[in-house]
Amino acid sequence: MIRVTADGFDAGAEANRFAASHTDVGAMVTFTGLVRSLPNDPILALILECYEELATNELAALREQAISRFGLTDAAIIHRHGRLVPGETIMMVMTLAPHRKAAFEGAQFLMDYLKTDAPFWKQEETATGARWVVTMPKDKDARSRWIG
Amino acid sequence: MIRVTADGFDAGAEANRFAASHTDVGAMVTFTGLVRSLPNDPILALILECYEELATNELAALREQAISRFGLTDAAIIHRHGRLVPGETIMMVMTLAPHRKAAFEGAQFLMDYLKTDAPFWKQEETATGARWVVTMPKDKDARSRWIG
Amino acid sequence: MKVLYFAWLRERLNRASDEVAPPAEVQTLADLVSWLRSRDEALDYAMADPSIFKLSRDARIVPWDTPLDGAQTVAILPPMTGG
Amino acid sequence: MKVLYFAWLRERLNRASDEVAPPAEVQTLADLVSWLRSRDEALDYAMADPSIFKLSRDARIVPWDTPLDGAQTVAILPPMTGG
Repeated sequence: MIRVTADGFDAGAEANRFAASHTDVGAMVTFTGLVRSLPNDPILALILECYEELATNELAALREQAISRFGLTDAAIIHRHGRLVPGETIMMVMTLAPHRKAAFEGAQFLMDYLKTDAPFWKQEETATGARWVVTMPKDKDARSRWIG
Repeated sequence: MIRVTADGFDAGAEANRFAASHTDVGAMVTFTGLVRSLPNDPILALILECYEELATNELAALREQAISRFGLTDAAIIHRHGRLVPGETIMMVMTLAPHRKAAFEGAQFLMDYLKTDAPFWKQEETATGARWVVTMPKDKDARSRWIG
Repeated sequence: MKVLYFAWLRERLNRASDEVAPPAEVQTLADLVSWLRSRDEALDYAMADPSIFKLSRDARIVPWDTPLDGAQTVAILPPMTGG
Repeated sequence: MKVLYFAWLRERLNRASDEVAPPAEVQTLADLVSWLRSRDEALDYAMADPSIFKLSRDARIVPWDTPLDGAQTVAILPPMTGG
């Protein structure tokens, strides 16, 4: 399941539904990305811009790749766009597998690629204006470990 | 939070509560272990025996260790014992951290140790009787990667 | 052909898209980027380090040397920050 | 002192615990296991490969060479299969 949406979603309810959607699985891993506001660097909101058609296509391809590479029973990605306030869920990745190793690796793989290859752009809204979030070099490193 | 219990629990609701318990976190990882029944090797139930006092102590120590080692904001473990049927949630590990790497590694560390150092013993109830689940050598290997 | 701009690239250009008709010698996406830059100083300046951008062709990310081959929509994508 | 047995070890011995009073020369948990095995053929047989077992002392897992040191409860733990 791939969902690119401007609407909020209930991460716990999604995880329960996903777990219940398959029998003969032993392991589920979820990753949830949350809007964070630090006391010494507070933000009012996170604004996510998205190229929706491309996001849907790339996330679907990424999901297929993770399923076949790690032998997952299933994988799902939900990603929001629009304006989100601190504490809100930005996105969620879920994997189901017979064993925990595949479930963990599949979820990490999805996150690493999603960070660099999914067409979303974050802007932080602060008291003094808005600023674009810059890619972390560590995100490129994280992704490169899956190559070859 | 550590909970060793004979009662069922709602994994999604627990995850939502855990995520909402802290601000200034960006990443949550959950691992959920589910009772699995394979078509070619069906089980009626999984019966978990537990040394409850020791489990509570060891899981609490493990949680502290994971928090300090990976710089987690928080970690939680819920583990059931008693008789569980296929599809039920056996246990759940949750981690909250500023960034995804720590959240993933903390959850994997907790799972690897929990598999070999938490006093729970699984018995599979099948149509022809009950059998004790045997430790997988791969579980020992998984744990050893965190040493040194 | 439609060209889409996103995030800070969109802001710098003050528009989200262009409708263009590149000449026949523009064969690949890389050619298209060069041609667009030659016609637009703001774009040329914004793409001073082209290596940080990815390109999409009809809503799929593709390598820069991919032929245009009748593409309807090309997007120029600044470094992504999803997740 | 109470000694607890779990899972298949408990089943093989047909009991979950023993109340014992080891002699003074039993100093460590390892000594206790040797002493218990010397008095109980079923336990001796079940623990033929002692390396697979862990031991706990007053509800904490400790190394085999830990002194008993007034322990109230010792448990002999077959390989765990939680998670």
